Amino acid sequence: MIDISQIKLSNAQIAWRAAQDIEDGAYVNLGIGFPEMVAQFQPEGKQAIFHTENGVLDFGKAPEPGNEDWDLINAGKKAITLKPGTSFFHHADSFAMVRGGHLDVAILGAYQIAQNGDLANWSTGKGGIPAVGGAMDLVQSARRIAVVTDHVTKKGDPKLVESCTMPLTGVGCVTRIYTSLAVVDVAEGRFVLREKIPAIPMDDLQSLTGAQLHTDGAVNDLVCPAELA
Amino acid sequence: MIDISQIKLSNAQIAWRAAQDIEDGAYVNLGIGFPEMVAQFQPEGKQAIFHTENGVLDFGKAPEPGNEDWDLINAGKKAITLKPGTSFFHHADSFAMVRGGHLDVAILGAYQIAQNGDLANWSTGKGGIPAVGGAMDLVQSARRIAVVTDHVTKKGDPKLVESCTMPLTGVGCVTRIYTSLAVVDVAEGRFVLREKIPAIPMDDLQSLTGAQLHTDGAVNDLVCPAELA
Amino acid sequence: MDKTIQTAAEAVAQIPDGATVMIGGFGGSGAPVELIHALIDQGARHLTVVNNNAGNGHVGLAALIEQGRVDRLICSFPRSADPSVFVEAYKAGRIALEIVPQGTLAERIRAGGAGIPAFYTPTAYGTEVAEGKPVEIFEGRAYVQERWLKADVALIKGELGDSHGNLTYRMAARNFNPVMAMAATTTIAQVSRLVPLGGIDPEHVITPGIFVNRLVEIANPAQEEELNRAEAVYP
Amino acid sequence: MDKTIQTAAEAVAQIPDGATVMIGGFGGSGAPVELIHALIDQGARHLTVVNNNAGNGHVGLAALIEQGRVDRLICSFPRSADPSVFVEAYKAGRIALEIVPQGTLAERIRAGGAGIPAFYTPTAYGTEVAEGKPVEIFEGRAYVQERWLKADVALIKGELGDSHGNLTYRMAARNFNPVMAMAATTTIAQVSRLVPLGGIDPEHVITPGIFVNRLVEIANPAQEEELNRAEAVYP
Repeated sequence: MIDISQIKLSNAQIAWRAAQDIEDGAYVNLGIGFPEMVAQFQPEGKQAIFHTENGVLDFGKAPEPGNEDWDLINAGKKAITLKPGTSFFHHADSFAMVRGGHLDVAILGAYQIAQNGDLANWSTGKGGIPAVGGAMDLVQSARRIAVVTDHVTKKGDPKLVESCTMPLTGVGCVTRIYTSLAVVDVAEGRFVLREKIPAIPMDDLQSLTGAQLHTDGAVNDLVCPAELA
Repeated sequence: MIDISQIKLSNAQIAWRAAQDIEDGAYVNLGIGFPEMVAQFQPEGKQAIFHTENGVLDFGKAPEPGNEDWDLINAGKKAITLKPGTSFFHHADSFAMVRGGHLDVAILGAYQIAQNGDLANWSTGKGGIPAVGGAMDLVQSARRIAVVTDHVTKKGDPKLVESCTMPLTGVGCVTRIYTSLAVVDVAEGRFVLREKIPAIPMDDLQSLTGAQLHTDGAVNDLVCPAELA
Repeated sequence: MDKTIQTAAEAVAQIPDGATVMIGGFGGSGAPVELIHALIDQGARHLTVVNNNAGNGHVGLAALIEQGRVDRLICSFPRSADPSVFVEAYKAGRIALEIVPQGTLAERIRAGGAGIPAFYTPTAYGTEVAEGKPVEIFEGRAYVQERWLKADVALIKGELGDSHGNLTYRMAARNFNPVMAMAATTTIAQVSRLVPLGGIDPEHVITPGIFVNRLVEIANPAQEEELNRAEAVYP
Repeated sequence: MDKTIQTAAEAVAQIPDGATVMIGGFGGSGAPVELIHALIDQGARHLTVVNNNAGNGHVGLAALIEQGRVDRLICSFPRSADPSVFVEAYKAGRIALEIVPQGTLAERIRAGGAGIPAFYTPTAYGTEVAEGKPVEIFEGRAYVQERWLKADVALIKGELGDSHGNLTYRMAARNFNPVMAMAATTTIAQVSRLVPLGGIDPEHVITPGIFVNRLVEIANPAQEEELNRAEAVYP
């Protein structure tokens, strides 16, 4: 088995790859933490409009340190900025946007994704304090639900699995997974491999995946900017 | 039987009497037509705040003819005016105020009121085109539902009845009835007479009422300003 | 991204026969008269229209009905100063009518926009309007289950609009417009004035652009009430 | 009619032991810190608190929990930069926790304010959060029935307020405040600035006064984030 630590994509590269699929004019919600990084890589000429569930649409980047206004934050409680087009609204209206299917894409992290699209990303199920936030709302309602994640856990266990063993965030919701090794779609209850990094042999990728990887047409090379590695 | 056409209260007098019961600071919705007249008689020193279901709270009187702005109207499509404190909101928020129990009083007209508080005021049930507007929302939700009405129909039939024969607007909703002859409460499934005009004998009032009029303590004289007659 | 369209005709060009069309307004206030007239010119037929009322006189929604283009109307109050167009169509059996209490209509539309397929309301319990609908008891009180209402298209009227579709409204002309904007697959807004992006204070946006697909500037829009006082007829 | 109160202490004086208290804010933004601190001083115990989070550091909601005054917390996300107060109370069994998905929490509160005793949502279907809740199928998709959420008291933070209780908010500090204002028997608002009646444009009112019972001006209100960066502790 190849040592993936040397070849796998960085988080920035995964985020970059996810950003390439965001359509011009798309309304997008990015989960707290790693998924927020996607906003940095929106391609030139394609404008995405970002929604944060605490009631801001079409906001700008983080302010310079020292210029934070703590009444102007995103769902991760990080400071953001205004830009022309920004609007504010209350929480019920914000989740009307979510639940009503008005978001084109939501991008989240994951503990596990099952081949039927089930997602587990809110609780490891091992005790501790549960905290769900807006994830359960987002995953059932945005038009596309994408996941950005390492292909395997820190221990090396597959995150793409036949069925989730951890508590679910949503059922049958994930449509595409951007991992540190591959781009995988969920289609009709199966994982369909769309892209993989050239350095990993197919057999190794399969052995790092907890369910059958199907193909449907070509598997393209997953190539991301090297400077993001 | 006494000829009530000579002694009954005018609509202005009925509206005046209803206005005397509106508490200082009350939020009030007045039905289209006759009930709108109640706003003219709010007693000095007691401030009522009027709600109109098309999305305006705390509005002012009708403008002078010629000064109408047809984007500033009430539920009866009559022109109203701004005053300090006015606010605008959309229809779902407006009926959140109604349904959520935030109105203190709604005052409506009636075809029939039953002794259990059932109200019929939206359809005669005789064909024609049904039109319910906001009445069904208002009668189920405001804290007090008052009716202003002639005591009998134009044909002389009772409007206060044992049970409504016309299509219902709401069940068990009316709390007080201001008629051209009396003030009647609905309490525990019975009509309780609170006030009557001095000129009508008790027996005649009962014979003009389609269900038993009970008493519970004194029946006071119903006296309204003569200049409103 | 620029959602602005040059003319009302282009804005409504894609509306197909058989579409369900929500039309904002309460009586004439907030009614998108120019968009309705553009829809009349455009020719789509067999429409289902959702509006609080049923038109007045011979312009706007009344004119759309008069042209025989509305098969079915969902409304709360099909009365007005001059409802003759609707009354005639209804009595002749040319138009079907679903009466919905006004607050239930507003909430069903909001539910459509907010992804709530059904909710319970005390409104209309025990009346013929609730016949056949599920009833459930919560904390000793009976409530009627109502379903969401969605549309293919919403035609709405705003005051200011920017290229991302952020909108404000003018006074009581707000009414059903913001909730209808949420509940349609395609929301088309006419605005009295297009402003540059950033021209609306973020605190004052009533309809965020996410709910608006296309918008067209109609400066000095017609006010239905004034058209009717002038006895206007469209087309 | 004048709903203004002179001090935060007077504004919260009537809150009884055992009350259910909604507290606005998302993290520190929009949190009515001075009202919460007044509630700490006031002494009410055995509270049920509804808030998106579970407090941060040793001020605001965290301080209320630290004083042992909250028996039960209904929230979506009991995490923060420093959640130690809540974590300790929870692990010691001193506070009960009901986790509600954030959108469901907002909608349950709105439903409480809007007179909707129950509604259906796709959120949480098939997860442990929905266990035991009624499920219904609409148009082939499964939805969970959720119930309204109401409170005895809401403590909220606005920006401008007038004597009738009309309110505006400041940027993302709006969050849960307007819906909580609707859902409580008594809504108490702190505002950064009281303005004369008419001082808020009718188009810009976010919470109409009908939803507000009392309001108190707290000029230059504390920002929870800044208090925590300064490692403040209350009392």
